[in-house]
Amino acid sequence: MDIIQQLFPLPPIPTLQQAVFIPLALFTAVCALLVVLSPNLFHNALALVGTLFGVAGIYALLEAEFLAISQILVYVWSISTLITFAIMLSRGMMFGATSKTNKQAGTAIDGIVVIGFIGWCNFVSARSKLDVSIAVA
Amino acid sequence: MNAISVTSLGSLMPEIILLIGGLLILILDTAMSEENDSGRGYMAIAVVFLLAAIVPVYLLLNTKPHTALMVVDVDPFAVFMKFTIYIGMALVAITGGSFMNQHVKGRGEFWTLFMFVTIAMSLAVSANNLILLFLSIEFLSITSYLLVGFIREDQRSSEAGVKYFLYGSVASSIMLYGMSMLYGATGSLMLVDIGKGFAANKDLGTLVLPAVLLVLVGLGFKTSLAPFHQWAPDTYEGAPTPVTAYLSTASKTVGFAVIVRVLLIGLGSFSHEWVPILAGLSIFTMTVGNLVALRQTSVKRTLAYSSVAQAGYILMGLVAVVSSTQGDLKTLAMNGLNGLMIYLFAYLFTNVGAFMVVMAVEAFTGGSDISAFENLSRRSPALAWSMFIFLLSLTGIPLTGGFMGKFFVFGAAVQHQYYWLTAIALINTGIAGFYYLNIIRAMFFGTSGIGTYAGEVAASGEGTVATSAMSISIPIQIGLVICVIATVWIGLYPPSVIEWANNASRTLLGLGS
Amino acid sequence: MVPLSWYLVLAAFVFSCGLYGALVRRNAIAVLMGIELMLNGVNINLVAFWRYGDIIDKATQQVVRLDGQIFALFVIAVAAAEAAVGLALIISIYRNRKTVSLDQMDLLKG
Amino acid sequence: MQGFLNLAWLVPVPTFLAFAAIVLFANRNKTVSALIAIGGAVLSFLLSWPIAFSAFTADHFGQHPVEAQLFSIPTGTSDLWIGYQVDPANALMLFMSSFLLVMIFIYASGYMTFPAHLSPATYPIAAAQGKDPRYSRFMAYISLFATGMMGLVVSNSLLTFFIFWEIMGLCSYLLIGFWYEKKSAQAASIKAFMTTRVGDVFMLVGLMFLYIHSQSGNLLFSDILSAENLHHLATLSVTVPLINVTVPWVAPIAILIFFGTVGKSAQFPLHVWLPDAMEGPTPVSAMIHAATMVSAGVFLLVRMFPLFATAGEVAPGTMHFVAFIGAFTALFASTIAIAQWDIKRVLAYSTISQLGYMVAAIGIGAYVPALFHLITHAFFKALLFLGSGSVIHGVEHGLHHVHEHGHHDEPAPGGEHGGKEGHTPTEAAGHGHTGLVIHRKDGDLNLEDPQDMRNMGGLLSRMPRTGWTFIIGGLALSGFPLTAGFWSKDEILGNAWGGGNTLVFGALVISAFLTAFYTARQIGLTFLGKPRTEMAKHAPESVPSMTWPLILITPFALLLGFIGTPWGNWIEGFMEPYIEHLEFHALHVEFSFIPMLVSIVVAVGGLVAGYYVYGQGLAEGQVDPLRNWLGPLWLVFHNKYWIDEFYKGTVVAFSHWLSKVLYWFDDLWVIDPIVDGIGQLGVWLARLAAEFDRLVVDGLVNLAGWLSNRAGGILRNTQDGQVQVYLLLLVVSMTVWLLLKALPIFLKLV
Repeated sequence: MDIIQQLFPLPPIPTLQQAVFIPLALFTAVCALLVVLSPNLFHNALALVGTLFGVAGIYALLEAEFLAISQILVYVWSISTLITFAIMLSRGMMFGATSKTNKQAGTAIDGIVVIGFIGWCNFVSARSKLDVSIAVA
Repeated sequence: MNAISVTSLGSLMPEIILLIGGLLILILDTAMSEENDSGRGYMAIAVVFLLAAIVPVYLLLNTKPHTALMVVDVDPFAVFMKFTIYIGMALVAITGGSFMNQHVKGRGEFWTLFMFVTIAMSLAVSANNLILLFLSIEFLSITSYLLVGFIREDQRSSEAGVKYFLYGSVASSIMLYGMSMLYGATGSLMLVDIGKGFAANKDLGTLVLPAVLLVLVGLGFKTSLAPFHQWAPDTYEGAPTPVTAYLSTASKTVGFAVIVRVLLIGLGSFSHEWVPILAGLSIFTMTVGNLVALRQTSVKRTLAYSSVAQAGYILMGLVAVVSSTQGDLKTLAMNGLNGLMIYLFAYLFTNVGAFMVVMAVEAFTGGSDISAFENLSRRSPALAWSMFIFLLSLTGIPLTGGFMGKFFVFGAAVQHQYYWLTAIALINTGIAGFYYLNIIRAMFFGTSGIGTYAGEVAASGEGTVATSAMSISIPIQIGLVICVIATVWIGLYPPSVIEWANNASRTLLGLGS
Repeated sequence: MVPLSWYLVLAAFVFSCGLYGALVRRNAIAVLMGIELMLNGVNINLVAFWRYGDIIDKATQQVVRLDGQIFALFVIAVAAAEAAVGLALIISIYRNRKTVSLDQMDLLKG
Repeated sequence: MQGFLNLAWLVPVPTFLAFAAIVLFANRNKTVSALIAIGGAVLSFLLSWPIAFSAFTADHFGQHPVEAQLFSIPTGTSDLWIGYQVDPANALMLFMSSFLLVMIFIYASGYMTFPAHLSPATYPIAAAQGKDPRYSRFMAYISLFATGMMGLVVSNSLLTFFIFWEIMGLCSYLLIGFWYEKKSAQAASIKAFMTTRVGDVFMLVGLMFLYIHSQSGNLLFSDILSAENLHHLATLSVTVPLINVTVPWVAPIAILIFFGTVGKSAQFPLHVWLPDAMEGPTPVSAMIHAATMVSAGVFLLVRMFPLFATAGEVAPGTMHFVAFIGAFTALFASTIAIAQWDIKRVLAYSTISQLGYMVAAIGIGAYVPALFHLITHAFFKALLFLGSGSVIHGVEHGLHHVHEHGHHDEPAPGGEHGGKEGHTPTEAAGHGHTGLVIHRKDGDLNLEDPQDMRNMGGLLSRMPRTGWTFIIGGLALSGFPLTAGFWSKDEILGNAWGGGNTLVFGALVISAFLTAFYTARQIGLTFLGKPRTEMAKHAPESVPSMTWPLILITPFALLLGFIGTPWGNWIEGFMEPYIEHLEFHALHVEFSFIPMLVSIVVAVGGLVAGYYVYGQGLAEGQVDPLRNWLGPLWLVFHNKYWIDEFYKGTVVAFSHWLSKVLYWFDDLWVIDPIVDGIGQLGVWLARLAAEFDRLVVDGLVNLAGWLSNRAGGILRNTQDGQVQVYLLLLVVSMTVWLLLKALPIFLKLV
């Protein structure tokens, strides 16, 4: 239990930034899940636009305003349009009879859990080093 | 901080020349109507500018290491790699140009992209920070995706393009993730600073290992190291053969140059982490490449797998650079890195030549299956003998460039006491002999007893029946002659190339010249 | 202040989602979307590391280094180019074969 | 005369030019190709002999051998020199090789007639000319082969030596598979290439070690074999991985280089390629077996002898190993040879056995005798091979004659058959003749096989020149007193005796006896008695371009030994200064009559025993007496084929045969138990060895091939064209890797 508390110390009251971050992150994450899980290609594209907006919000939260604007301009306006355009162009493929995913979902999840694990390692070490230095500053 | 100075312009002269060439083609292309154009003019411009770019590169070969425009490292290692790449691209342009002009529609676009992809490679080998590195590699990749899928009417070409694209994008995203970790750990994007940061703070090891792994995925994809090689055979087979030729040589050279730079400069202090990984990759790559090549019936595909296997041998050079357990690197003639460079240089001519032969045969018979090579020695002795020399070089027979490369790489591995690695590599060269010999057998001996009457008579050298003699165009002849001469010349131990490689490797390793 | 680790977890999550999409979706365009997700994940990582890194000059209290942001900006640009090229390739194969299902693209194998 | 010595680097040039000229210009004209090839060889000969004789005649030549560098190659910190050298050892090689190559070239120009396994309808023009369709190509290949050999002889560094060595390997592959229409030839060529390559890889590793650990920084013989460098290597120690034994570096280097010889000179266990190499045209066999390739292996040992001598001083096991391999091979191969039917195959095993002699001689330190035997053996073995080629040619002609005149019954279909009774499968298979196959108790017999000695007999009267020269060569091989082989073999035996190597001496003596025995058997079966087949009856003498080389080689086979008699040992006198010059220690023994007497007794004894058994040839259909003595009789009675014979009305012949069997049965037990005791042992050993080859060696080769093929297949299955499967494999391999590497870190963190 010590370890867990040490790694995930829950701050008693969220600060204002945290209060903004949590819903924003949840929104981004849910949209990201929808991008890959929803069987409807059109919904995928909408969810992608949602994710991109969410990420732009994260940038803003990180005080990278210029980047947030670029994200909206480049991604949301150009890439999403491009993708939607492509979907329209090949409309027929949206309504195929077969499954939307191939058979390797299970193995893929196993692998990705490990990749997530890398992210976690990343987080642990970064935490031990960077959080401390920020706290000092 | 006067970034743009005369010296930096001089150091960047090769890229500038290429850029001018590319833009010239682009302008001409927009100005001229496409229908009437044979594309020969573009090809000529491309070749002239590529050759023109070789001149400043040649002059820079023994340059002192310096930085141009803050982000471009110009040192002998980068220049040697550029030299290799330009020669390869020029050879591809000369020999493959007319093939591409025949088969593609947007000829101006093709040649523009061809010039730009060369610039991308050129920048990638001398990038000294992660941004330029990522940008130039992505530029190279994206342009290559287009070139692979350039023959849109051909299903195989487009399929190869899509596969290459998807695999490449995922691989480079993973690599980018790794780069972001490197950035997070050291707070810098400059390779030198990353190296210093890691050297100063050994505790960062937990971040480094996944980062190295993720970065190696992207670079391993570029160099087709197993298990990141699987795109290669499909792409090489489906792509237009000239594109295959540069993907398997110049593009691979870039991959190795970047691996060397990132690992030695950025992660040099963690060599104990990545040397075992590289050694394992090397063994796995050569074994997988050779074993699967044994089962192929298409010569183009066999060469694709052989190119995978060769990447494994080349990687040995990098493994042997570091953790020298015996003696001082300064006194060793083979420091591994120079072997890697000589190998890449020799391999360039050999492989471009081999793919050119495949292209010529394809153009004549419409396929690259081994049966298309049956009795090639009778239909076109010149092609057959050139292929013979290329295959000998790939096998590593003395007096060919391939032997020199193997000699230096294996020698370095032995010097550094990687006996197991060397032993496995030697076993692998034995296995490889089988399928190379198989092509030679098909070309010279045909299948036993199945040869056609006409072919047999022509074979016995007495025939008046010359039904199936093949003619090859002059550009291909020129290209093949250059490749054969270069392959044999490197096999004869050319002092200049070896000195360049020595100088470059010693400079990069900081050994003093 | 939000801890750095929160951003990193979010980044890893978005990246993993994208990778999952790239691995399992049959539709090439859906795979392309997965790749975009991966790149966005990386970008969150980069910007977060930038923000929490050593970017403030102690004397002037000004932001002096922008490299993480610049990298992220370039990644966005590259992603745009990649999407354009990818769509071009996918549409070209769609014209040839009337499908964008990846498991039907197996002319080249073995 | 001394001026010639500086021309040594020119020696390989003419043949190479001939190769280039034939490939580039003359490949359409067979006669011109042959003239160019012979011209190249003659030029090379005209350069070599003056060089050799100016070396022979110079005073104390060994003290100041000629060595010079032509050009250098930088390797970063040091230079690699390429040049040439002439010293007593390679002067002798020049003398031998250049002459034999000319003879073989001339012989080949006559030998390469239209081969029987091809259909004349396919090659109408070549058939009309009566020459092989790829005659010019053959000439080009053998020219390149000669270049390899001559270059190897004059090279002054181990690196160039190795390059020429590999060129020869490549040519042997091309030449053994020359008649690639025959499956067996294809298989044999690949087998030869791959087997020798195994040895070469070891050698290359040894070479690298030598380069790395030498002080000189180059591979010049004069530097790496200098006393200081050898001393350096002898003091520098290494721990061999796996077995954890610390030895001086010189020992593993010597062993690794020795493996090059094992491959090239067909020593046990890499001897398997050489008998199969018989699939090539006979001139190729003569080149491989006498003048060039296998000699190169022994020559390597001679060249590197100072290294081996040093290794023997500091790690005696090295030399014992060499001696053991040599002596074992000598004995082992000679036992196989006594139970073979193919005329060339007997010679092939005989070559392996004689090479074993030389290797054993090196192993016991007998440097000069090894070189001496190398030279004499080259001459008489070339003679024997060319003779056997002439015999085969004649018998083939006889076969054509028979076919044209319809003396023979309809040939039965199915020429390929696997031997069952102690023959390796490849032996009988695929000579391309579709003759009637008889399953005999002593091995299947193809009645139209021109290489099977059972189809010969009495050829001496039909082919007198071939016959007499062959008999002289055979006497030299068996060490009949006063012939060349006698003196050189006696030197080796004398050294083994004098050096106290009793085991080696014993093995070599037994092998000498067997050698004499199978030589007598071969001569008896081939030339003596009466012709056993129609084709033997109609075999004509070969053309002059084939018989003259035989006649010209004969004097050497007879008389060359007199350069090394124990009483006036010119060759030792010639080599002595060189040994002093290089400061190494070769075995030097006092002359003793005992080994010489033993040598005479076994040689004459073997010949007499062989003559006693086979002197009258065999009767038609008669089984090898040795085999009979062993064969369980009931097999004969219950064997379907023998009943067939019976039905065909050969009751009389059968009874005759039976009575002979019984007669021999008595005789063997009562009169000559020794001969046949050894015979029995030999046959069993031969069968054992053949089974070993078939089951273990071939089995391992096949297993390795099968495994790599399977593994390739499995790996290939993952390459199913689905890009997402590729990506998944990428992710999975990353995962595995992380689990292996990152887990410990994670646990440490927690």
